[in-house]
Amino acid sequence: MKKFINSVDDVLSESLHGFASAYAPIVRLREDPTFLLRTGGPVSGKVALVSGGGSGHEPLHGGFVGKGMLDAACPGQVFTSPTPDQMIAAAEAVDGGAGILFIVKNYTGDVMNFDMASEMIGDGAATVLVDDDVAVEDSSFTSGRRGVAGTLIVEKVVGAAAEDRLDLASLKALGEKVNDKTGSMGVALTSCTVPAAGKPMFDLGEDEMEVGVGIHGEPGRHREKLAPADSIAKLLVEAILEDLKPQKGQKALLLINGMGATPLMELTLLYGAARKECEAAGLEIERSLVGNYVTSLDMAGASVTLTLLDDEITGYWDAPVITPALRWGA
Amino acid sequence: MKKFINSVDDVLSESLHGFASAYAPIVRLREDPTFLLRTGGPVSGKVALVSGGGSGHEPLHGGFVGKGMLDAACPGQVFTSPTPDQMIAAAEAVDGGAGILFIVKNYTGDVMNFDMASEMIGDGAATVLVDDDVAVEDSSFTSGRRGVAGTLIVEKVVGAAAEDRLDLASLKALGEKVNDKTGSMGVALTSCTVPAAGKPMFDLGEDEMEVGVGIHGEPGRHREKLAPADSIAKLLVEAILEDLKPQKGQKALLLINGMGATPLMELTLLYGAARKECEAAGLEIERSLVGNYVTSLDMAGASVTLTLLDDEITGYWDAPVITPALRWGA
Amino acid sequence: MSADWLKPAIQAVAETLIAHSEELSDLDSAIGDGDHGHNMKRGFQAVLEQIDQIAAEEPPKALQKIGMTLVGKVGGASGPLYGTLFMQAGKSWDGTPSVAAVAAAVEGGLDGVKARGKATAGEKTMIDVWEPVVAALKEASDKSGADAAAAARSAAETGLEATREMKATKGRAAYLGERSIGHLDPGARSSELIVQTLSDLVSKGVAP
Amino acid sequence: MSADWLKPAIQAVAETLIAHSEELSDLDSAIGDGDHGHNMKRGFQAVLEQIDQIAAEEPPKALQKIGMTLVGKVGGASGPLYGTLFMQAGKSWDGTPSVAAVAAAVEGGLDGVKARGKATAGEKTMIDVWEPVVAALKEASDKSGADAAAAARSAAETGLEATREMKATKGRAAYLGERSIGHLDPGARSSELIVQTLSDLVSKGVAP
Ligand SMILES: Nc1ncnc2c1ncn2[C@@H]1O[C@H](COP(=O)(O)OP(=O)(O)O)[C@@H](O)[C@H]1O
Ligand SMILES: Nc1ncnc2c1ncn2[C@@H]1O[C@H](COP(=O)(O)OP(=O)(O)O)[C@@H](O)[C@H]1O
Ligand SMILES: [Mg+2]
Ligand SMILES: [Mg+2]
Ligand SMILES: [Mg+2]
Ligand SMILES: [Mg+2]
Repeated sequence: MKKFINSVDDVLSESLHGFASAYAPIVRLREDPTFLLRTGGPVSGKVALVSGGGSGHEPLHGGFVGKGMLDAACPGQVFTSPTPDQMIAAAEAVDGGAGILFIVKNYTGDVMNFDMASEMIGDGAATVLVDDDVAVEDSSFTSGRRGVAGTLIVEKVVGAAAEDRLDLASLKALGEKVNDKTGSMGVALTSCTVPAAGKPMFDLGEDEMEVGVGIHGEPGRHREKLAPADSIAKLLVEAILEDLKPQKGQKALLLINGMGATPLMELTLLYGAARKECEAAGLEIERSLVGNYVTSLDMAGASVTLTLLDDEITGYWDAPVITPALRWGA
Repeated sequence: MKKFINSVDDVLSESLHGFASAYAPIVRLREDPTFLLRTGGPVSGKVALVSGGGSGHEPLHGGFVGKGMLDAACPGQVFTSPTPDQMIAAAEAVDGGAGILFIVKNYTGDVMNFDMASEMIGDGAATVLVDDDVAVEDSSFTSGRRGVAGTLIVEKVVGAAAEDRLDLASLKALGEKVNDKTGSMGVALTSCTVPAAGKPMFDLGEDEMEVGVGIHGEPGRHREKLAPADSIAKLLVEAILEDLKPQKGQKALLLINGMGATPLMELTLLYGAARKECEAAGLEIERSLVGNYVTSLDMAGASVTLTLLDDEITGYWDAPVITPALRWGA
Repeated sequence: MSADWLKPAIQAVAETLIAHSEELSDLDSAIGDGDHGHNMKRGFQAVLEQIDQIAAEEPPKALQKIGMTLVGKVGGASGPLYGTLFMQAGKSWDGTPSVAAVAAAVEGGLDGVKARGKATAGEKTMIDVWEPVVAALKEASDKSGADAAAAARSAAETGLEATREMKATKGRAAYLGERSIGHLDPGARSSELIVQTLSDLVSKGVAP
Repeated sequence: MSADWLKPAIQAVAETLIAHSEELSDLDSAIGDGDHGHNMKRGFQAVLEQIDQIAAEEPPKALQKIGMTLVGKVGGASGPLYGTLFMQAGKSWDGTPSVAAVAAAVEGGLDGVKARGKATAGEKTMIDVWEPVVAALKEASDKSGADAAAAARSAAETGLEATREMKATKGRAAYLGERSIGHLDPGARSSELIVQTLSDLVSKGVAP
């Protein structure tokens, strides 16, 4: 394992300290229990957005704390959901008197820990569950689909709407709408290495890729021979469109997300390939984002996310945002 | 070689097309000869900034084209400097009537190709040569130090000053000042793989790192056993400070730059470690940047860059910038 | 009043789980995300740090404290699940060291786990260990503590082993679908380790 | 008026360099960035694409056209250097196929390379091939074309071989310092390939 770390036990805390000091004008770190929050204190009269999840997906979620997006983020251990006390402390610290909206990726652990936090907070807390990963079948016999890169889009759109002072119920409804209109699917070219484990999570042959991989290195739909970028783009876009079933002429946002170790040169190439697929299917790509946003430590790989746009979503997507990882319009 | 590509020959062109279509509101791609330029045409009365170099360092330089930074960027083949006809065509396309400033990283190939372009343009073109890499001895017997991640700081500061309508000579002087006050040094944990070569550029043992590596995988000062992040930070910061020799209490900008395959979690950890070293040496870190900005394809590794700040540099650093890879203040 | 068997029992459980941390993570690597051992270790190290305060309580209250510590330290799926298991077991126990009372306590914990995780037996989870354990304890309610402990231990073993051929439909292993078959469930293994450790203590007469 | 040996000569040089492209990149991998073969291939493929227009020119003009094509297509260090070499050689050639005139042409090209790259002999570059070639041609100025070609060929070989023990102080290999010793210089090898190919053509009587 080759990583910039000191000791396996200190990775999380040291990277959080480094992050918070690099972005001090935007975020602050609190410890015992650990969470990141916007500088400047609670925004009075605004619903506070709190997210969180296992670490190792940076910049998600801490990189999205700031004006126009999250009020706080609770980082768990690497690939392990955070605990209710973190969520409760974060919610208290950012409560602006208009309620708390938890944005939760659909993993058993995340859901249960956020549930416990919500139960303890009681009234005034609501939750948006993100499950955009079309790789995993949505079936009532399982815990359902996973939340992956689409989470960033939900957080951005709902974050902008919260600045606009929408109330808790409207924000929850908006978040659920964005989630419904969003689909993602990813491919891994290599495994990732959790620092505490010290070895790759899984083995992948020199000519293989894992199609439909999760952001914790969970298996996807199947393994196959590494294909050209155009074929990968086609495979992923088709799977998403099968799920979203957009109309011809539908406007959409296209996000190409790297898994952490994939250089921008490859991501922009994949963007071009995916965009062609989308346009061939009749979509109009109106908004775009390319980069490493919802990652899996040092995994080489990428995912495609599509969100079907309407004027409300587009407007909130374009609204100003000042966070460490996303910044525009201000 | 596991990459998102179609064919080795099309990597550059396809990734440029993808990039330009993802960031269409900010940049445009021209071909034959190839260059990227700001949307909106030449800015009348403003000195036009043109940079360029081998590809494989994305987002450098194309990601820094836009308001407040570059007017155009000329991408060469991977790790191969672009040709004079690209530079001349780019200069013509963005000429606002106030002259052309070339920002060139100090590599034999880049220098010679930009020299040929300057000679053909004649009067009205000036050059800032960036050579911030302290790993390589500055000696009159060699081609001198390399230009690495500090290039981004020169481009940002001079770019903001150009928006402020400084003239060609002042911009050249400012660029040279920033370059003088900037030092960088990097470490590689893995090699990188040039698509056309299909195999890693060099071998590095499972427990080794290359100290002082260049951004094309060039060798550095020496190889040693992989060290804890704190020791790496100390090593790099000390080498830079030995070169810059700052006074106690000097304000500085600290950039932790990833080489392409190093996740943010490790980069922020390294930032924290480097910042501690800087502060122990009496520097005040007033500005920060952490991310993959001047990369070496899929290399795992990172570099530290320090720029000693004065009010002029800080002011231009803070000025608005709207490019694909750096964006704030507007 | 605290019981003098309490501290050694908590210690034994914590140390067993910590000692098996790599094994548990390896099991989790096969069908999950490879952290179950680390999660249990982190939680039970925190329990050990507070063992004196915990063991100073009456056993039912001590169980609740363990549960709260786990909820606050573990995270993931196992944090809320084991947290709920211990908290609810504590709440469901009248404190008597009878087999029947212990059976009721464990059943309370199991019901909590089922409610929290919305799962039932046969889905390749820790439930597949605790459900047969509850059944064995209930059936042994007129037997000696040692006999009941032995029955619980063997029920846990059988339950654990049964998870190998199950297809996961809850938790991370569910993403594997058919591919989850053939592996033991890590949470079932940690549960079985707890039952085994406690049952040994009872056999040795350390605990009632 | 064009010369009928010109097209086959250009073709032979281009094809030789393209055929050796992997070898050149491998040499460059050892002490540079591993692209020299790709660079030469890209440049000489472009030359081949325009071979009819180029070969339609008088030889000195054809050399200049080759140089301009290389400058426009190659990039890197070798683009301006080989570009300058061919352009200046063309400019320095009066067109006569005499040994003396060719020597003057190559010397003109070499001077261009030195000026462009600010390097001299002994720095482990292509100069270490071209300088002895110029000397050999000058010395052979009263010999037959075939004899002069053979002399140039052997001077190039010796010059190339000498780069092995040199320490690079220019170009990318300079970053290696002492570690550059023990490897042939890739640009010296491509230069030697050009000399070799042309010399063979002269020996075979294809070119004067
Ligand atoms: N819904 C559920 N109900 C009961 N047990 C569950 C459920 N989901 C997961 N588990 C148990 O949790 C174990 C995994 O725990 P752990 O690896 O610590 O958490 P995570 O899955 O969040 O990484 C599984 O082996 C399984 O026994
Ligand atoms: N300053 C210089 N003068 C003469 N030749 C040089 C100089 N710098 C480099 N070279 C030649 O160029 C060759 C490298 O060319 P190439 O690999 O194509 O370009 P780059 O170094 O830009 O990757 C070297 O082997 C050397 O012969
Ligand atoms: Mg986990
Ligand atoms: Mg090169
Ligand atoms: Mg797990
Ligand atoms: Mg080279």
